[in-house]
Amino acid sequence: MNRELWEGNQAIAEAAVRGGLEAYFGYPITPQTELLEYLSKRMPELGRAFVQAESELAAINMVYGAATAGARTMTSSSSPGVSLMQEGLSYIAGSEVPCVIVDMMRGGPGLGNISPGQADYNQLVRGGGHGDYHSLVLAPSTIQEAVTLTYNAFDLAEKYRGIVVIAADGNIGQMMEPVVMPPMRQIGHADRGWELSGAAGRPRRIISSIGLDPEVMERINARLQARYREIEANEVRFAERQTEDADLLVVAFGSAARIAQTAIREARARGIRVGLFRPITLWPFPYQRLAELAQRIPRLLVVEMNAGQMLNDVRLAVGPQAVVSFYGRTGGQVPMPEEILAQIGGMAPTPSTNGARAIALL
Amino acid sequence: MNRELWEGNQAIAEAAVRGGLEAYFGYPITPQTELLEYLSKRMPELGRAFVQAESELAAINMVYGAATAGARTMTSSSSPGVSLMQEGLSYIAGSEVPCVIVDMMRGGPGLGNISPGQADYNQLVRGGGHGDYHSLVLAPSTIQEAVTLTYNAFDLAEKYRGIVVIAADGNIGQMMEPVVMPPMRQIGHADRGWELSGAAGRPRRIISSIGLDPEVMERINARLQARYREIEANEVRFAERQTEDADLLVVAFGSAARIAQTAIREARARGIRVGLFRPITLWPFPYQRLAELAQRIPRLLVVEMNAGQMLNDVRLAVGPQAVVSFYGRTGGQVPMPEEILAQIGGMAPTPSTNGARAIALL
Amino acid sequence: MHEEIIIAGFGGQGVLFAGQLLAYAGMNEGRHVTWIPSYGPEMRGGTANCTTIISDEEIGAPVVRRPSTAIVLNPPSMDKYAPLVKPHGLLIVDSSLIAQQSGRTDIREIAIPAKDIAAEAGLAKAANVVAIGALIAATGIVQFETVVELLTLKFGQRSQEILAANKRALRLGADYVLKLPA
Amino acid sequence: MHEEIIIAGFGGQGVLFAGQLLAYAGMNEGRHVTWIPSYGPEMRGGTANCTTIISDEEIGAPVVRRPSTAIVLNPPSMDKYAPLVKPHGLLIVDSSLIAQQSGRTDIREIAIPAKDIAAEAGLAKAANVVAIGALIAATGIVQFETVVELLTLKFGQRSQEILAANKRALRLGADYVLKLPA
Amino acid sequence: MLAETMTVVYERPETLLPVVSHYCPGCSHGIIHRLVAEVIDELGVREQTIGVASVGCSVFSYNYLDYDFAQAPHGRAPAMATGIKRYRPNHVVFTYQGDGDLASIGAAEIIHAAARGENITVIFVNNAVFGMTGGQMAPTTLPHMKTTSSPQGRDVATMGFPIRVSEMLATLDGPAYIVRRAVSDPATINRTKKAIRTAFQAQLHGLGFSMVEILAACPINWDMQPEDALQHIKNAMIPYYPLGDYKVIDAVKALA
Amino acid sequence: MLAETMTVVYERPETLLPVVSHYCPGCSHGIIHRLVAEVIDELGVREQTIGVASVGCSVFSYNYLDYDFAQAPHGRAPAMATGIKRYRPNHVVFTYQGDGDLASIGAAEIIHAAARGENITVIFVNNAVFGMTGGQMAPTTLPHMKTTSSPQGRDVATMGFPIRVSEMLATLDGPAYIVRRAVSDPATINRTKKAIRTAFQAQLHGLGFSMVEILAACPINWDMQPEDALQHIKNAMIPYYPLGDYKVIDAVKALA
Amino acid sequence: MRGTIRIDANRCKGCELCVGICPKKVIGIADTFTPKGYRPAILVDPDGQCTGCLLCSTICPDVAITVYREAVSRTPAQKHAAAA
Amino acid sequence: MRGTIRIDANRCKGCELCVGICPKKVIGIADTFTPKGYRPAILVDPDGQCTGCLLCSTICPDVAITVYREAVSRTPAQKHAAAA
Ligand SMILES: Cc1ncc(C[n+]2csc(CCOP(=O)(O)OP(=O)(O)O)c2C)c(N)n1
Ligand SMILES: Cc1ncc(C[n+]2csc(CCOP(=O)(O)OP(=O)(O)O)c2C)c(N)n1
Ligand code: SF4
Ligand code: SF4
Ligand code: SF4
Ligand code: SF4
Ligand code: SF4
Ligand code: SF4
Ligand SMILES: [Mg+2]
Ligand SMILES: [Mg+2]
Repeated sequence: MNRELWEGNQAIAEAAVRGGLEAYFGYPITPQTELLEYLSKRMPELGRAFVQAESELAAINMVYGAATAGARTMTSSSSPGVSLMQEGLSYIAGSEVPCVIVDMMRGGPGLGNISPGQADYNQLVRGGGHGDYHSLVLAPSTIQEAVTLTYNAFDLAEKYRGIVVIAADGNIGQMMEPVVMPPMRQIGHADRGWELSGAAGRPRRIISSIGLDPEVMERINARLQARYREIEANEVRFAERQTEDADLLVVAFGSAARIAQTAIREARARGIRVGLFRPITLWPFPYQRLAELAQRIPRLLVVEMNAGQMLNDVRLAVGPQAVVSFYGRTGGQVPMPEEILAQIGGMAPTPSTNGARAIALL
Repeated sequence: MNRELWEGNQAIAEAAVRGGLEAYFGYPITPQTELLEYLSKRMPELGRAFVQAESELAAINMVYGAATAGARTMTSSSSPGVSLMQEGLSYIAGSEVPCVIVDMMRGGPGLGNISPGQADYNQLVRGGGHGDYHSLVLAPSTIQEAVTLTYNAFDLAEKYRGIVVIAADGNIGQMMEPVVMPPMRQIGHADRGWELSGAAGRPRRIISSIGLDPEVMERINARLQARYREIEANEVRFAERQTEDADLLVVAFGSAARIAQTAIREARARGIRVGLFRPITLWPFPYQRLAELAQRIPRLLVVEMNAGQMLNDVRLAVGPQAVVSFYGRTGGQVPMPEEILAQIGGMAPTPSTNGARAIALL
Repeated sequence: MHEEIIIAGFGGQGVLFAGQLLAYAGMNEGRHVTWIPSYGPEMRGGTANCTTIISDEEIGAPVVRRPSTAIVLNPPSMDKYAPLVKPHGLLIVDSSLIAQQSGRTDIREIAIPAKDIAAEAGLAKAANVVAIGALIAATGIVQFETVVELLTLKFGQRSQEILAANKRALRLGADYVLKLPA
Repeated sequence: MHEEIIIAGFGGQGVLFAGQLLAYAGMNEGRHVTWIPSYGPEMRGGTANCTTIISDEEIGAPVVRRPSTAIVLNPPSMDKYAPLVKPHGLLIVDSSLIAQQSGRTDIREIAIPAKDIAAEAGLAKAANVVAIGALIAATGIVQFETVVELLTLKFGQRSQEILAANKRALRLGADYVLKLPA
Repeated sequence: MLAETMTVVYERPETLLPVVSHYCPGCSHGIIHRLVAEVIDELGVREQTIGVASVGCSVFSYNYLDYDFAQAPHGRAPAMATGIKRYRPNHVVFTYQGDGDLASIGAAEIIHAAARGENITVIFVNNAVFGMTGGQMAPTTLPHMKTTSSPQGRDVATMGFPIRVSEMLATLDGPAYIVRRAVSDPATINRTKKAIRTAFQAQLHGLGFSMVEILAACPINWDMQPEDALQHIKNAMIPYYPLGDYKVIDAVKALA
Repeated sequence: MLAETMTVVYERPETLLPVVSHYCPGCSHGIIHRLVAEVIDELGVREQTIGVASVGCSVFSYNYLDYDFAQAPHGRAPAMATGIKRYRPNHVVFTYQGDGDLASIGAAEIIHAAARGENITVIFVNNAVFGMTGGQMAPTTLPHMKTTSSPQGRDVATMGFPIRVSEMLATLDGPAYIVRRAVSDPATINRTKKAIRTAFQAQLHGLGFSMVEILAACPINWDMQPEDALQHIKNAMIPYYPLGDYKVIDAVKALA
Repeated sequence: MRGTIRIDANRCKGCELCVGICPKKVIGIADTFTPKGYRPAILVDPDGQCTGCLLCSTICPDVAITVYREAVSRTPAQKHAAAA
Repeated sequence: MRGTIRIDANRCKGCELCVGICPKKVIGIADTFTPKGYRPAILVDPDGQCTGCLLCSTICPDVAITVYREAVSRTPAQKHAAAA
């Protein structure tokens, strides 16, 4: 086991390279820039494609292009840059080509700041772009996990011919942790039956998201939806900690979850039995497992670095019989373990309705 | 009462003009183009600003600029164009300036087609852009209603210093109906205390969405969230039809709702007691009223021109004790009254869970 | 009363205008009306059609799958819409351009050489107006005079000649139907 | 063992490197470690700080509000972090640049003229390494030798001179603390 | 009439699919499609060609040109082509873009593809109008021209001046070949074909970015008979957009 | 040392706020801010000026320049300025943009503002690098220059060639005034100030789009001492980006 | 030189560009309609005046015209060159 | 001409551009630190060599330098012109 200390951004970049990344296109933005910088050196070294695009718009469309040509391709950005990619993402989804997007979320809205945030949840999970589509959204909470998820993201993207998002934040992107890097994969692959490689010895192929006839477009949508149901059936991922005996369940993802873990340890030290439920796939959301848990543990504290975005999904999962509290920090503020601990301590079993949210905003 | 036959796009444009529109910026896209074309003649006639921007990105940022300068300003587009506006919208929200956006939704994802759709629901309601923000989203189902909502949209935008979206589709945009136009408003207004008008006799003003210090950014977010709570308290709008005696509730918005209305009439003619609940504000969503209704009428059929986007909000409102069915057409397909009628007829009281959706996709 | 009329033909045959004419007439007679176009994938030269609904009640769906009346001005539209007309409905066919017949026995079918009649009226382009004349004569859906007023409003200022030709076209269309054996 | 160390100073004083050095050392000794930087609004010349956590357990939050140890290399950092050190914690202050004292009695405070010592070691920039030497001597959080190895890895190939100066700095920092009255 | 002794001297090129196009009567897109197909056929590179269609009337160019094809978001074809070409450097990659697409919303992408010297070929159809959406003003619309979004004619004081894309891109160091041609009569059409061939040859030789701007007619939105529209290209467009070679690097000249 | 008989011959301009900037030592942004403030002061238009800050190191220019200010999304300052100017045509509206902002992500917006002849003034600070994000390659980065995203130096074969923005925009009919200046020594600084003044005067006279491109130093990301950085402007940048007047319409010439 | 043309009426859209360009004025417009509703161009060349000059096929936007000439033996390459 | 300058040590960032540019070489760098941590420039002009030539204030990126000259009566406009 060869543990090395890696910065998150660089670790994700290297994991992508080892996972078979053949073409990267990106544009600098904090706190993701180190990822691009790393690849600006690494990709040419390996003879693979790297372009610093003129913008995120161009980057996502270069990705779109490379994806149609059959490449394992990726871009990375942070919140405002991801907003600029929404049209391109909708096209990519509509034309069913695979790609990987890394979003190192930061504080918003607007220009906001470069501190860690999780307020792209809705944008990534509910579809920031137009039309009915989903991306498979993976939220790592350690660098090791980010590495593993990124390494395998290309397979997922290809399996479902769609978008896989690694949703992390500046905490994950800029911190360093020990990592065991997976081995380098061979690149190059057989023709997959849809990629544009020149119509040699076969009828030409067209990759397009147009269905001018609504009947045709509806068929495309039906195919997409069927695939999404498949993903929902196969790919739901989550992690649980100390839920067996818990009286209270903290629900959090990504770096908020690891911070919550510290609070939970402290709470347990004080005799409060708290467990952690951490969705790893934000879409598909682990509704079912969370619903099961909520049957047994009907008091939940949702902790997010936003004003309550995953909260909706938690509510959808657990229904109104559970007491759901929310603790959110916004605009790049990171919730501290002590704050979460205070919330855990102070959680009274008062019911909360679906209509009105209990948002603690400092 | 002076009824005139108006095309939806032109009617909305004229309503905006009469409501005080001072500066319009847009880019052609079907099925919205007639709105821009109408204003290309009308605005200069009145000595008001009109610019055909080089793109939707430029258009939304021209709107952003005009808004900072204190103008009543608007842009209009359709789904892919709205995707391109997400960064700008997040900035506008973050810097708390008012504006109005018209989205004539079409079939997607990707380039899709120019037929009517409702698949921008999530993009508009859950935030297509990064960060925690909301737009006030109004969904008219007749041209008269579109006129009235547009006419008053500027007041709402200014009252809450934020974005108001008129969410319609090609049905509304391209059909003609009799309309009574509201009177022309005076334009010009007193200094509102925040607009950029030159620092004459006062300290200079800055309009920015930056809060590099997360504490500052969190305060901005807290202010935004407080305002959103205010909007939720004041501005929820919906329409009900024949809900008093209904056994079954159809929930639909915009043009899907008016189509459903035909089906309901037919169903009633056959002795099935069906009512209609039509959210007019998609955000804030009328959770409370729908929850009340669902207590009495626990069988609901959600009809949308998408794969089930408002459906989530309906589920959040009614909880798992209600039976919620869904009928959606996607990709620019318009559900026909007969189809909805068939759904109404065939609605068996089997429970549907939150995790799995019952989506009828043709 | 609740009538749903689909008018269909090539782009350039004035089907959209014909539908609007009906909608205006209905509105001016105090009814609820809607009009909605639908374009094919082609910019120009493709098929175009529109739906006009005139009703005593508030109108829900502005689109219909099966109209109570269809006016078809070219062969592809005939193929598409003839089978869709509701039983007991009406199908008006420009027989100058469409040779075939629907073969349906559960509807009323009026074959009228609209294009030829329009030429006779002095404006070959006014086949659409001929068809509206026929529709009015066959159904009384709106008053003849209401439509004449609208034509006057529309063309009166531009050209008396065109106006006169349109009025003639309307009249001849109506007459053709009135003279048909009942 | 669970230590949270914040190192803070001006950009360019090598605070980030010092934090990484600790993290590497912790990792090489088989511990869980995290390192995370935080930048001020300024590109350069502003303040910079980082947090290194070394623990026997899996690490949750990589950020802390109240560290168990703070190493401060400039006056603004002293102002900011001295009050935040946990009771019974440790505060290491570069007294070459910081005149004041924290005034706290519930923590251990080590004032060390790190910059001057670094100059003495032959590398004025190595005040950060002096501070790490002091930290090791005061806490034993990592082995002195582990850090020497890391310095060798880092500078060994580039310049024997710089490596030697850094080793001296580390040693002198440790010695200074060891010689303090306990 | 067709005597036994006659042979075909012109027929539809092989890679132009035998389908009826959706274009309006007299639309120049048809001519330009044909020229592209003829060049690809003559160069014998059909099997290594990948086209990128843009958003505009030519969005369906992939229905007519028999190559592998991708369809790009409005304005982004050069970015997509970049992605394709970087992954498949030995393929022949071209974009087919209108003036709204290339010069309005896609201005940044074309400039940067050109500046990078991206080894792709751009077929740029400048018909001075947004054709597909019904004839709105484009960045290329001539001063005073009436369009559906400049109903009083393009007033340069408020709506700005037309952009001469070839001249603009020729200021960059990246491009290898930038010329402006027209399809207003058989002579200009034949010259356009030559330019398209040179552009593709430049790409095949790895010489970098090549673009042929083609002044084209949109009779429908210009509200002109097809023949008058071709006249309009000559009388109104060419004076504002002079035909010519704006950038031809020596290596491209050497190809001839 | 300050004798009674002495008078101030230079002091901080009034509308440059008396705060310490966040810029690095030797950063040219400071000089350029000062020049803008001096010109606005001298023209006496502070109370009708609205600035638009962009995204880059100068994102906080509004903290230093004492005018009403908006802050634009990355690259979109010219669009925002258009919105402001169209609504307030009698105000003096300017953008302050870096080369990453203006020439990379914002290429379309600057071209179209220029093509429209938008009556705004653009202060374009070209330091050949993305300063704020830590020194990545910009479209303006010189060939072979090492940056954090071109670690082996800018290889024009794969990363393209620098864009000469002034030359490119000068091909358009819209602009009234486009010049390139530098701030490499007191003489060039003084000439830059004159150009900034002319640009604002052009706007005040309603003559249309004006832009001053200013070659500037980013000592930190160039990894140079401030003095060497100024030398680098002279020795490396000016040869690639010649100083000069790229477009000066007659009406602007007449202002002088 | 003697030539002739064949116009594919399914493709022709009746734009009349060939009609105008033909130096021999041997192209006219038919009275019939194409399936798309256009009146197609037709060759009206009773006297065999067509020279196979390629002008009509060059201008035709719908590539509806095939051009023939009195046989002169030529290689396919030459055939292409002639079209260029 | 005789002049002098005043350097605002709070603003100076020690970039040394003024040091290099001064034709009289009367600007040096102090041993002290500014609140921001820089070593500021200082005037070291015991012999009063400064001419008030404005070069230092023109090059200073942080506008930290005020320049004075032996009084010659001038209008504010002239004062501005001198700075330009
Ligand atoms: C993002 C986006 N904005 C706008 C449109 C609508 N749109 C489609 S084609 C077009 C203009 C095309 O004009 P041009 O490129 O000149 O092509 P032409 O039709 O003239 O050949 C526009 C604005 C779109 N599809 N997507
Ligand atoms: C949409 C978006 N993309 C990327 C960024 C990150 N970003 C901030 S500044 C900058 C580059 C600025 O460079 P330049 O304009 O040259 O200004 P300088 O800092 O050099 O003065 C970038 C890419 C952003 N804020 N928003
Ligand atoms: S609208 Fe214009 S460009 Fe489009 S197909 Fe018709 S003629 Fe051609
Ligand atoms: S990074 Fe460069 S441009 Fe930014 S403040 Fe520092 S020197 Fe100036
Ligand atoms: S080939 Fe020449 S002569 Fe023959 S029909 Fe065509 S244009 Fe006329
Ligand atoms: S040019 Fe072609 S399409 Fe036009 S009329 Fe002649 S044959 Fe028909
Ligand atoms: S004014 Fe001139 S002489 Fe005096 S210090 Fe400044 S540069 Fe030197
Ligand atoms: S130029 Fe200005 S900032 Fe630089 S050292 Fe001199 S006074 Fe200080
Ligand atoms: Mg065009
Ligand atoms: Mg820069």
